[in-house]
Amino acid sequence: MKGTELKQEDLEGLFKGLLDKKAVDCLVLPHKVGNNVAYMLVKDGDKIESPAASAIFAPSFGVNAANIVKGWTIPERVGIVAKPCEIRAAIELIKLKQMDKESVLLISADCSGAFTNQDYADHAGEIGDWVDSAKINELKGKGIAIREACAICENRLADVGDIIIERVDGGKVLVAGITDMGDEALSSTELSLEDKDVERQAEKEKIAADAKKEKEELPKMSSVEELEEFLRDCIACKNCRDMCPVCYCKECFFEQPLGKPVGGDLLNLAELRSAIGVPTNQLLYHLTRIYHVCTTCVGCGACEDACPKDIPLTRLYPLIAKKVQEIFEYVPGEDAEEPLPFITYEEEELEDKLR
Amino acid sequence: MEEAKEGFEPKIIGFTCNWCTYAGADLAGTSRKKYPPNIRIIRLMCSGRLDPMFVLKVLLNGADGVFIGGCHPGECHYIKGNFYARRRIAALRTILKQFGLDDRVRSEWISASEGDKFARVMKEMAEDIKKLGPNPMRDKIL
Amino acid sequence: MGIAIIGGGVAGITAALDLADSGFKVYLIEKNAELGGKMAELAECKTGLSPKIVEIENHPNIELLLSSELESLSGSAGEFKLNVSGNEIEAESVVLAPGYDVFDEIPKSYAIANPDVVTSLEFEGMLRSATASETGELLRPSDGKRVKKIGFIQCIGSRCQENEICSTACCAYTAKEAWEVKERYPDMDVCVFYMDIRVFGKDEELAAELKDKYGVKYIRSRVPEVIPENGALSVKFENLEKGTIDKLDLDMVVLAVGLLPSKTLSRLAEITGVKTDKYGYIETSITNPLETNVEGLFACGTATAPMKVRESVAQASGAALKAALLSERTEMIPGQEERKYVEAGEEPKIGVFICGCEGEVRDCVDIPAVAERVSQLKDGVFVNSETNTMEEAMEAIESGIVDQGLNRIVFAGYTPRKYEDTVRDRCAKAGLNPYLMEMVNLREQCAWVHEPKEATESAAGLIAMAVERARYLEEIPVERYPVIPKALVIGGGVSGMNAALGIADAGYEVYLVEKEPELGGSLREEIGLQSGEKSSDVLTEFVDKVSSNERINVYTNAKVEDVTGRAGSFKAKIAGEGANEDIDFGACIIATGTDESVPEGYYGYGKDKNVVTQPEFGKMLGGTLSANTVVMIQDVGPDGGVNPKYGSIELMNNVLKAKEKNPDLNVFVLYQDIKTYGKWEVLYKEAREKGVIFLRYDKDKPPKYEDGIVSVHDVILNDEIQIKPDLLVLSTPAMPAEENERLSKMFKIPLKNGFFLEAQERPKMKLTPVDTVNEGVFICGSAVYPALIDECIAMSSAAASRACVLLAKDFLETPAVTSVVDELICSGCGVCVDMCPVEAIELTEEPVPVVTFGVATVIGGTKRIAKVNDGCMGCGSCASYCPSGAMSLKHFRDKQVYAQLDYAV
Amino acid sequence: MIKTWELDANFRNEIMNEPGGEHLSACFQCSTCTIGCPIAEIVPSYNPRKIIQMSLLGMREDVLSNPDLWICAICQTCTARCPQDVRISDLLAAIRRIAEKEEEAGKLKVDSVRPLFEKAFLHQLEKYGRLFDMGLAMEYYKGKEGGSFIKGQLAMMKDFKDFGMRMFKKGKMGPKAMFPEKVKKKEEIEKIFEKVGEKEK
Repeated sequence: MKGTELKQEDLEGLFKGLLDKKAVDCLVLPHKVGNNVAYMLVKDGDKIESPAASAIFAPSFGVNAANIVKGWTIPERVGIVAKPCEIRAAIELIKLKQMDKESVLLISADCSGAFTNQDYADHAGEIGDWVDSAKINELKGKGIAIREACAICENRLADVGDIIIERVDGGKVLVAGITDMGDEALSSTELSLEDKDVERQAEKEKIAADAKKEKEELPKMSSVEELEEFLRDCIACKNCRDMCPVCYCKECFFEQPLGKPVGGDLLNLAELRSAIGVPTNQLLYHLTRIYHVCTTCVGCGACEDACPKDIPLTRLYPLIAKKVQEIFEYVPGEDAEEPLPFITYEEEELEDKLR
Repeated sequence: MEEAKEGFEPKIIGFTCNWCTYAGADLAGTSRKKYPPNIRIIRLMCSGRLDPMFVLKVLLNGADGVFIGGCHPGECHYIKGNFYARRRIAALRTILKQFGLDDRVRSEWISASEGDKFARVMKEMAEDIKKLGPNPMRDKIL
Repeated sequence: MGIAIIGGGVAGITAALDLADSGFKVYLIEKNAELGGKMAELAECKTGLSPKIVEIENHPNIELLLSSELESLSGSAGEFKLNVSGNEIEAESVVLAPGYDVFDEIPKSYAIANPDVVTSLEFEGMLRSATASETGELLRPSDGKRVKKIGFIQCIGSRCQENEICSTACCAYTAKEAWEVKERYPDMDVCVFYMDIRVFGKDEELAAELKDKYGVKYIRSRVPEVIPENGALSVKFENLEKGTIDKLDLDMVVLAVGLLPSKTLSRLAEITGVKTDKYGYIETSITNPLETNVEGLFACGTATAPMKVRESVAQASGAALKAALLSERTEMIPGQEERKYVEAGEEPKIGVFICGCEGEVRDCVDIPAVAERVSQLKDGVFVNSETNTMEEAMEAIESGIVDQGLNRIVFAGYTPRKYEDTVRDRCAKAGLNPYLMEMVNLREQCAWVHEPKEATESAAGLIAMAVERARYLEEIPVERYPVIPKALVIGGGVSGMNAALGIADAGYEVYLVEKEPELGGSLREEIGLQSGEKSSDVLTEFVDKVSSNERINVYTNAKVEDVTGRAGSFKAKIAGEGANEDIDFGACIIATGTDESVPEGYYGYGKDKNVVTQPEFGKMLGGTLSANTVVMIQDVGPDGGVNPKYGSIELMNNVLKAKEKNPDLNVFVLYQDIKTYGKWEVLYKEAREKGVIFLRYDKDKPPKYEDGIVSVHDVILNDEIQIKPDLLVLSTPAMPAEENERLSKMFKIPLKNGFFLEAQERPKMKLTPVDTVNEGVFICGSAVYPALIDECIAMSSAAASRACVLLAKDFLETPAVTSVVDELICSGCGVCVDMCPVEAIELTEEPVPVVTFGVATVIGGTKRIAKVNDGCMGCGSCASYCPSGAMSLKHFRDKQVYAQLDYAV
Repeated sequence: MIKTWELDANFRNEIMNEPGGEHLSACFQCSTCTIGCPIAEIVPSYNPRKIIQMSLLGMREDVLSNPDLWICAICQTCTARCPQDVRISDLLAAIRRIAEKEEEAGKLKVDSVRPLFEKAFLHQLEKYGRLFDMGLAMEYYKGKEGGSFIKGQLAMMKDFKDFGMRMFKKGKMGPKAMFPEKVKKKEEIEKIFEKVGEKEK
């Protein structure tokens, strides 16, 4: 790993350099909007806000950045600076050809776990630009909790994409390329790079252990009736789908006649089953959606944030997807070259999972 | 496992591939192997055509069990359709497990010469599902 | 004129269909009242055979003479006159396929009078009735108690004084029966008493599985007697490990009886003048395995030697090809006429035809009750429940389409697996698109497996589902394309050359492509064949014939690349030194053969010059042999190959030649199983008589070779034996041709252990030994499994025959059940592309036009959409992945399946 | 451990040249002979097919000095059943003959009374054309006791004290058995013995 240690305030220079030296044609970058954080798409390096670090590390989650560039199969190169889960989603989208490997430069930055935009805006002062685990617990005591998706996230540290930005002690960051593309991009900025090897295994394990504990504590469903109850308030607005970075269909099955019966079809259905609930198909919709994203779900929790009825969808999507990913020993977003579980197989496997 | 529910006759939907399991069912027939009448077979060309949505749909429709049959791994008429199917089914059952529905889905590799195995699996499945009782979604308004 | 086939067993049936399907007039003569021969006595086999029998019965080009026997034959090739039970038949050529009879002089010591001792054929019957019984249990004939311990005794009437040779098929059929028993009754104790396990290819895996996975005890002892005592059947065997005679009490004993030439064969030989060998089989040679001594008379199947179904079928196809060369094609080829379809219209008019299936359904299912329920289905359907036979039903359907204007047909009765094509064909004849028909399997899925009340209920349910599905069926255009009357043969060994000659002689142009600079393959190695012929003489004859045949274009130093297209219309490129040609062809035969196996590192091979392989030893026999003591070890590495079927035969052949050169030569053969199947058993005997010493070793204690001394643990003496050989000869596995991997991908044919896999419509039964999953591509010879020259020739003739059946057609229809893309919905993720097993989906990329809004110009980017090409086989894997449903499989579209699902519960 | 280079590769030919031994090489070690053998059931070490395997290998000494060689009861079950027509009982007789010759040549000590018995048996046949039980017994016991008639008689009396009386009582060995009885055309029998004698040489 080739990288360099910078002061946090030098990050703006780095991003500017990437734009100026044409390592990227534009950058998707978080910036501060009032009390909160949002993404902007920057063409001109001079427009990069300072201090960039406070926005990059800010524990706030609005939209998943991968969702912004989803479907951008353009020849120009976009740089994306985002949290690891967002970069992972982008990598899954590369596998799904919703963006091209060559036209995105993925930069992941350490994440401490995040609050919803709303929570962050309300408590920005208290939360600040970074939370460590002590702070998280302290805030939790005050009823300000990080998102469930973040609490159960095992991969908060930047380790995916082309370039990683790690927070190191003393107000510094470590910037390093982890792919050829990342290395090239960094070199073009004329930073002096040297071999860096930072051992964060222990830290990673701790995060994973904590996340697992949190996961255990989440309430679980054990029957389809409980699922029904869980989804009682669902209005089938499908916001969860729209905000999901890895839901990539041009036209969702549930917008098509078979998935969204109207008129005569609805009457036919009602005749067949005497009565049907309205809106129709919520259960089928959610179960199908879990299946559709079960290998690619990066656990970002965007679905839950998007739900207007405050259904804790993290317990449905990331939690179950993780179980599926475990049987395939697959971690989404690790490597753009790794095949998706459904297009590969081993001659002998999974026989115990079939009956 | 609790005892079979009195008088409950489960409805089982079977998806079978044309080349192996459907032929295995035919062989069960030609060799007059009796098995419980709970199954309704839907013929697909390959277990690879089994869209897990079919299973979800039919479970939500109230089917008490879903059977999926394909060629033995390595013997697929379409070379690897059943390898993909196996991954899909494994994923699907992992999801269903969270809602206690996985025991209602069973898949088996049954070749054209395994008429007996087909009949045996049908028997076992009917018994297992009788013990599970009716699908809770059976009389739900969806 | 036409071709007469004598014998209506599996071989006769196969030959008849190959010939009739390519436009020859066929007379099929069977002495019994029914077709099927011995094979029809086996429950499972009959299922596989019955559609073929139906096909024969309805084939316009086949004249069936049942309960008929050949009484006289006169004339000569091209103008035979046959008297068949009083009927005069004229034929240009005759195929003899009289089959076999079972060994029936079982010694009294086997207590054959005891009801619990049965022959394997009787046991098949028992299994069948056990299946049909209430409990499904296997019951002891004597007292009706459940069988808990069963023993199979092999080699009854084989490899003995009464029948010197090995019956070849018994090891495999015993394994199959043992497997079936274990599969059904996992708790039953099963043991098999055997001498050598003579199974090959896939059966070898089965036998290994039986031992390892199913816990079948394979006990190496030729059991001479069965002793009924105290209500059990006692069987003694030698326990070599303990050095004792052990006794096993069994509930039942199955005697695996051997095969003998058909009892009718001697008379047939008398009438036809065909020579038989000393065992009573029709005499053929290993370079002409299908020809008899009488020109125009061909032989196949178990009339020439004991063999399994797979080999019989291959020989039958091969004999058909040979017979065809002497005959004129006089008949129409079925299914070649142009069809016109009426517009089906959007509004479904559904007709449900419930057939009584000659009582087979009617006797169990209450058809009127079902008809009543079906007629109450939504929107009204037309129901006909009057018909009782296939033919009546077909007529009713035709009239329903023509007279009543029905445009969706649901046919309930027989299984679609066997009759769908027939019914579709009749619909098409009546002018209805054949994909607007749906079948319901009332016989196999209701009547035969359920009690009447339940069967009726199930039938009504299944028909309702089918009716719902039928509402959504779509017309699928049936397109025809011309067949290119040329063939490509890959591999210029004996199989390839023989296949090329067969096709060329039948009148089609052939491209023969060989990767080496010369034709010949393994025959180029100078060896003496088992028949005494020299390989070079055989080779020269083949090469001369090939090079002088003007229909064969030979390409050496060449490879086939870039294959596209489908059966009847392929394209490829022949590339190589001096060759660069695009070719079109209708059929392809893969005959790649094997590669040399180099057991590097095994017993010092490669370092010690006194360690050679069996083929190398064979070549050494051309010169002088200086060794005094030779040790041969069977079943030596390297990994990655398979044990060739000819392994033991090659060894015996070499041993005998060596002993001829040097009668004092000491030869020790270290083996696990001697597999001199069929008539080759005599080589084994000859070798023993010549003084060759055979030492059997355990798989777990392989022989060692150190400091010039071979040590082996002999299981019979239970002692270590040391030998100082001058020469160590290793029998190694045969390695698949390196090319196979590439060809497998290009032609989309799966490999098993590096060898091509035949189409597995019925995996445990080989009725299509040279066909593959890719229609129009055939495999033969050692590309399938390493076999002797006679088998290679028979198989390659069979492949040529199958190719000719295809090439004889003028047109073929494009496959209808294929995937299609809804381009508006496709998001271009390309998962389907990666998933497709036959690379039939491509991702097209188009630039998206640049859009300008306001001041900014947005660069368009790329639009990706999946496209399905001609190669699609219709498995539907892509459609099941596609989350948006942009990809769907015609005839199995989501809405069609959903319709069934909605009515299923 | 068996070292093949120390064995006698010609042993098999020696056996095959002996009457009855011709079919030795046909054996394919199927175990039929051993399984059906009533002697093998009583004497576990006795195993015809092992003797054949050793003979084929050329383990001359081991075979010839093997005491099991002498216990075959010639019930012919093995011969009747052998799928390769090895004629095992004849074969064993052939091997025994070789052993006897070896003994005659002083190269081997046969640890069995069987040659004595067989010799006495044949001798009686040659003499009377049929079996003379008492003569056989007397000759056999004499041979058994090293040629001493007296010792032989004593030994015989000892063995027969109970057994002989029992047979006598049951009429199995009547007064007739005490005296030899000749057949009519004794000269024919003599001719047979002459012919065999020539062949043996």
